[in-house]
Amino acid sequence: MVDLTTKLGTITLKNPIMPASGTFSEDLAGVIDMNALGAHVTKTITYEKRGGNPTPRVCEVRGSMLNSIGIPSKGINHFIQNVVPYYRDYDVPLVVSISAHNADDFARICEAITVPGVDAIEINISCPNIEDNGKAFAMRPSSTQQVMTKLRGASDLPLWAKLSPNTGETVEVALAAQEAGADALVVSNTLLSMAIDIQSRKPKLGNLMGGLSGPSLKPISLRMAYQCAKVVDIPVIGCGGISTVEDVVEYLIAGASAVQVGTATFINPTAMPNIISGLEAYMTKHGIADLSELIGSVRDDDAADAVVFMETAP
Amino acid sequence: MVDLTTKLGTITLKNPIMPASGTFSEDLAGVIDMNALGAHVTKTITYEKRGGNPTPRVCEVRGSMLNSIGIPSKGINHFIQNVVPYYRDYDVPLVVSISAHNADDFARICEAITVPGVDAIEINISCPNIEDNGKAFAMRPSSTQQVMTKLRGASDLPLWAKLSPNTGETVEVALAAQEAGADALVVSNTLLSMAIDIQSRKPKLGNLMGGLSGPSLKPISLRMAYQCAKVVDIPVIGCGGISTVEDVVEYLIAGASAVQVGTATFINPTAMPNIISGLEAYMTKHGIADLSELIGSVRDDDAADAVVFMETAP
Amino acid sequence: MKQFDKSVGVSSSANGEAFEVETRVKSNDEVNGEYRLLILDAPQKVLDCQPGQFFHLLCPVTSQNAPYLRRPMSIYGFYPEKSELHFLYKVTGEGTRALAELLPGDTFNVLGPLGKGYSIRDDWQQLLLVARGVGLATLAPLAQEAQRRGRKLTAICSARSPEVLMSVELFREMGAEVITVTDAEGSSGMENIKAIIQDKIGAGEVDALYTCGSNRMLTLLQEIGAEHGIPGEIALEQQMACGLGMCQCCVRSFRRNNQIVHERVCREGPVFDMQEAMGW
Amino acid sequence: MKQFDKSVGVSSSANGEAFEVETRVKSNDEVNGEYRLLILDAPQKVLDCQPGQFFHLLCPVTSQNAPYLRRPMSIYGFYPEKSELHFLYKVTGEGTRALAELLPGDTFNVLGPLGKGYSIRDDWQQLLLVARGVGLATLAPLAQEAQRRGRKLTAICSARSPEVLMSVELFREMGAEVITVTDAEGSSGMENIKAIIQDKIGAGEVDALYTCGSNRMLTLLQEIGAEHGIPGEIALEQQMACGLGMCQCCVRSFRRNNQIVHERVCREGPVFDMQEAMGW
Ligand SMILES: Cc1cc2nc3c(=O)[nH]c(=O)nc-3n(C[C@H](O)[C@H](O)[C@H](O)COP(=O)(O)OP(=O)(O)OC[C@H]3O[C@@H](n4cnc5c(N)ncnc54)[C@H](O)[C@@H]3O)c2cc1C
Ligand SMILES: Cc1cc2nc3c(=O)[nH]c(=O)nc-3n(C[C@H](O)[C@H](O)[C@H](O)COP(=O)(O)OP(=O)(O)OC[C@H]3O[C@@H](n4cnc5c(N)ncnc54)[C@H](O)[C@@H]3O)c2cc1C
Ligand SMILES: Cc1cc2nc3c(=O)[nH]c(=O)nc-3n(C[C@H](O)[C@H](O)[C@H](O)COP(=O)(O)O)c2cc1C
Ligand SMILES: Cc1cc2nc3c(=O)[nH]c(=O)nc-3n(C[C@H](O)[C@H](O)[C@H](O)COP(=O)(O)O)c2cc1C
Ligand code: FES
Ligand code: FES
Repeated sequence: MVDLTTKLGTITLKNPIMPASGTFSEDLAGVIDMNALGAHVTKTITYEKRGGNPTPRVCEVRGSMLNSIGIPSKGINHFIQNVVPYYRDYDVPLVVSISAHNADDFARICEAITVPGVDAIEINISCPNIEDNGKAFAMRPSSTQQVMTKLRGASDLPLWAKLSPNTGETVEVALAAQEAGADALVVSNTLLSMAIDIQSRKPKLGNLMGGLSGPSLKPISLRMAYQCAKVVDIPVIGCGGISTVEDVVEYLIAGASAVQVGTATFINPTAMPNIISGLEAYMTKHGIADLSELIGSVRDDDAADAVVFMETAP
Repeated sequence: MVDLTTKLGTITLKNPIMPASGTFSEDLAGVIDMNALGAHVTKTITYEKRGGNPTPRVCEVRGSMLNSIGIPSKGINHFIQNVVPYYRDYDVPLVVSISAHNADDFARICEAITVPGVDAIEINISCPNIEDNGKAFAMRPSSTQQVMTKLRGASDLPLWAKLSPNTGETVEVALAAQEAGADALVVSNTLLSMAIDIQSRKPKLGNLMGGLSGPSLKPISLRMAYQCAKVVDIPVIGCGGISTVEDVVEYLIAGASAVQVGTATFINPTAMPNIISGLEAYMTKHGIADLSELIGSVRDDDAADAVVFMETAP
Repeated sequence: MKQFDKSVGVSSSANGEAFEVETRVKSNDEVNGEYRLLILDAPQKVLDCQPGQFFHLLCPVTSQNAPYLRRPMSIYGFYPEKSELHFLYKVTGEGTRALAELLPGDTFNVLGPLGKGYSIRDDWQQLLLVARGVGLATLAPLAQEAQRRGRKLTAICSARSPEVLMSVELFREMGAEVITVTDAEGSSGMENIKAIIQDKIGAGEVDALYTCGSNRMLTLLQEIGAEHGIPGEIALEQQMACGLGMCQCCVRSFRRNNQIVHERVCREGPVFDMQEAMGW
Repeated sequence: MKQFDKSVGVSSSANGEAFEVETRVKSNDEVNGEYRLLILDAPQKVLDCQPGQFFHLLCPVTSQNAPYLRRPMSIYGFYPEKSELHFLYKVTGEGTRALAELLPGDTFNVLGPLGKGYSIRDDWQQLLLVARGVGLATLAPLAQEAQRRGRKLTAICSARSPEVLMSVELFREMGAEVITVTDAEGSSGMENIKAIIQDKIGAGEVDALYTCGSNRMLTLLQEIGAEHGIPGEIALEQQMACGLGMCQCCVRSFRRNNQIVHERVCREGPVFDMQEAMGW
């Protein structure tokens, strides 16, 4: 028997697989066993009701997708009254993703969502679809530190800061989030992108630009997860382009303690439960008893010259 | 007859298709007609001889590739004596890509490479493989402005600044480059990424991290090309993930005046000549007489709600 | 704690549960120059469908076509007794081109049945539908259901020319009265369709109106419906990613209680109240 | 101005020119449990090859496998008279798995011939090669060339067990003396191979040594070569992107004039001087 549990600070997950915010909802219960998941992570909400962006809100690019959903939100009251109770019926930690336009509003929703039934709060400081031109708090260490400090004062629940790939300062932002009291980092959100329909010459997204997710994002967010895990002491949760057991193992080796699966669920709604059983099979096959044997085990001190010669292969 | 010529400041290209630095060399003359290209762009060189990074220097990721070639360089003298004369035999503008570790060294090579036979200088301030941890000048507007100002003083040749996707400040960097006297922007270089071999647990690149290129990069650099073309008055040269005529048209519509083809040439060495004839055919078919009818023609004022109803389709 | 009883096998797929299943292609033939009919051998559990529901199809990746997202397709026919699931589709882009490459014997992953189908209220005894192009695919199962429930159905089928009129036989077999209108014959204009419908209404032969897709048809039927107080339903389309209600990409606007609300085509739809639907 | 005369069709592909061409699969069969032989119908212009050269193969994208970069493969055989190009490959990863899916009649894009092959100097009358696994693929055409030039060839073929020994017949047909060594029989150890070669050298039967691939074999042959003053060549492998010399990813280190130099396996190689090659 292999041990799939993983510890994220004070929370222990029965396995390292959870959905990515915005790619999961109660609706998935019609297709999979929700109890199989390591955690439940809900779509980002804002304090107020919000409408979201104009349609079309998604489009396809080679082997991946763009979205400009934005954050349509029924507001915090609706969420606390209807959504939180729904998840209470499952034996799975509930992680609520929140967003706001400024630090004060962020603190307000953070405090308000600190209610029984919520196990951790994911801080979406990285949505490319909510701020002007894709700007987000997580693009700079200073704005990250500022907002995370405010949030730290607003709740005792574990705070997971969700980072952005739209920055040249991944390491600095990660350190700033840790410094300000984040309990974990989610790495990462989508990358600002664009596609144009050459027939109509219109952008394929109603909001012109949107976030890239799916397989194309993987090498980028894997690199970020690796960079973050190298410098911070808090757990890193990998996210970006995961669709197979091998992808999960790669993130764990890079230093992630758990992962989030997003777009893959759109392609195969059964992706997460399949990955969980596949991960167990993988570990059994390779004699790995415990996730800790994988997490952060990257051999980055002797990477060079790894070509295997066919002729010497068995 | 359609007109494929495009103007990049004082230089007129016979067509908008040129290779991306580092994915092209004299060796391609063994496979294609080099005279067919809009320009010749050489691999980045440094003033001194340099060795490049440890192997493995490339790896494959889903539908794209990573590289950590670095800038192996035989030095400027070898280049001026052997490479520049080689290209003089072609009726195609020669663009030489240069790099250096600091502004002074950059100015030195810029001045030294201002020789007959060179038609423009591409300033590689964006290589994720040369600086520490993938840092590059083009990640910040201030460092971009500083180095480009120095370079402007060092040569009268057109200077093309090659931008980086490893930044959250694309627009600011583009403006800084223009401000400092860049004659065109090349958008963009590769994006810092990583891949790990889960069997050996070693990074797939000897240098641990490297740059993502190929189709996965396209939505990202297309977005950057669009953002840049919106704010600058100098020409934008699109680069990233181009492998088909449709990709080229998409970049032109987004605002690029020309494009560079990189990784696609590795997959199909005949990609560039094929795209050139394909572009001509596309324009003929769609009654587009002139590239200017495409360049920057994106209809970004009315993008929303573009779904075509099957039922009303002809 | 909630129990997951999918394995028990008693769940009905028309009750809000959907399944990701592998099916096998029985045939995939051209219907006329523009449309293809895909017939799948599908497991029973996905064959408990409502007319107007759809499946989300994982189109194959080939060397020519590499679709990534699933593609939504209306159920053109579901036959539990033969274990068959039918789709009628038009080849338009990468996904449907890949679909067209499917060969008999290939396995094919589908997700469904999804969404909320057409309703036939008890007092809707005489139904009238207007369909054009692949709109037929969406409306065909409604005819079957109408027959099953012993309702009278009139189908106005529109097409470019008589040659490409589809499913006329299918509708007739289901006992429907079929009226064909075509561009070629100059009979498919909105004015003529309006006249035909108003004749029927005048004769007291219409309790409910059904259609799908086009803006012009929506406007026409809304007008007629409002004028004569006849209810109706329309199936709408929208770009989809998840097909299950999770991603919120597929919203459309509706007028309800003097407010504009957004609903998900994949979950609250694809079938909506005709009067609430908004043009676009 | 340089003229591009590819169209004239007089260029020889062994002269540094390479072609991206579509070929047609004639067969693609298993050779033994581990290797497959791919036979292509290829245009004449790519069939003017040197032993040791390689092609860069665009492996097909299928629903199971989606290789992106090309894959380098040694020419196992080239037969202009039959318009045939042969590759012997081992299925290891995504690219070769995709290769294994090719069916007779499929079109298949190849780029080549590429690189610098083995040389046979005029004074190299008696050749000895040591090959194991797919190393045979690389060395087989050398036997053919040796026969064409009337040189004597000894081939030491190594394998895990006698059953998986390949190409022994092929070498014999080319008039080579074949010595087989296997792990199963305990005869494939470096010491034994060394003894065999030194016997041959003692009998004055070796003017040049050839091999490819492994580090251990390189070390052994370097040692023997240095001791007896016998020159040799080795074909090396390295990860490749362009295959043409443009990207500089495929470099290896060589000792030359007391310096360490980097050369591109795809352009200056894949065949290099045995003594200059460095272990890794
Ligand atoms: C509920 C529903 C039922 C449908 N039923 C049918 C049917 O029975 N037969 C049929 O032929 N078509 C039907 N369609 C339309 C069908 O989904 C599109 O034709 C198909 O997705 C086009 O994919 P493509 O890759 O060939 O085209 P592309 O234009 O290349 O598609 C690009 C993207 O746009 C999306 N897209 C394009 N057109 C539409 C559209 N009209 N609606 C929603 N998304 C679209 C695609 O799914 C894909 O993500 C239905 C659509 C919906 C929403
Ligand atoms: C000049 C040359 C000649 C070769 N000749 C043969 C031959 O005749 N028969 C044969 O079976 N194999 C040969 N090889 C090795 C062959 O190229 C690899 O086995 C093949 O690329 C593996 O691809 P894959 O996708 O199946 O494996 P993966 O391991 O999934 O490949 C991943 C990546 O690594 C590269 N790679 C993996 N192994 C090697 C290797 N040994 N050398 C270079 N790149 C590698 C692949 O090209 C690909 O880019 C040769 C290699 C070179 C350089
Ligand atoms: C349709 C869609 C909606 C998303 N909405 C949110 C969101 O509300 N909040 C958030 O933090 N991330 C959101 N994301 C980003 C995902 O949580 C995830 O970070 C990203 O998709 C990368 O993972 P993937 O490649 O596995 O999809 C969304 C992604 C998609 C595709
Ligand atoms: C192998 C390789 C080497 C590269 N070397 C350089 C370089 O020396 N200088 C540079 O500015 N860009 C270099 N690039 C980046 C390309 O010029 C180009 O910006 C990038 O690959 C994106 O384009 P593509 O997706 O079409 O390949 C290199 C890219 C690759 C793949
Ligand atoms: S397609 Fe995802 S909510 Fe409708
Ligand atoms: S593979 Fe590109 S230089 Fe050798």
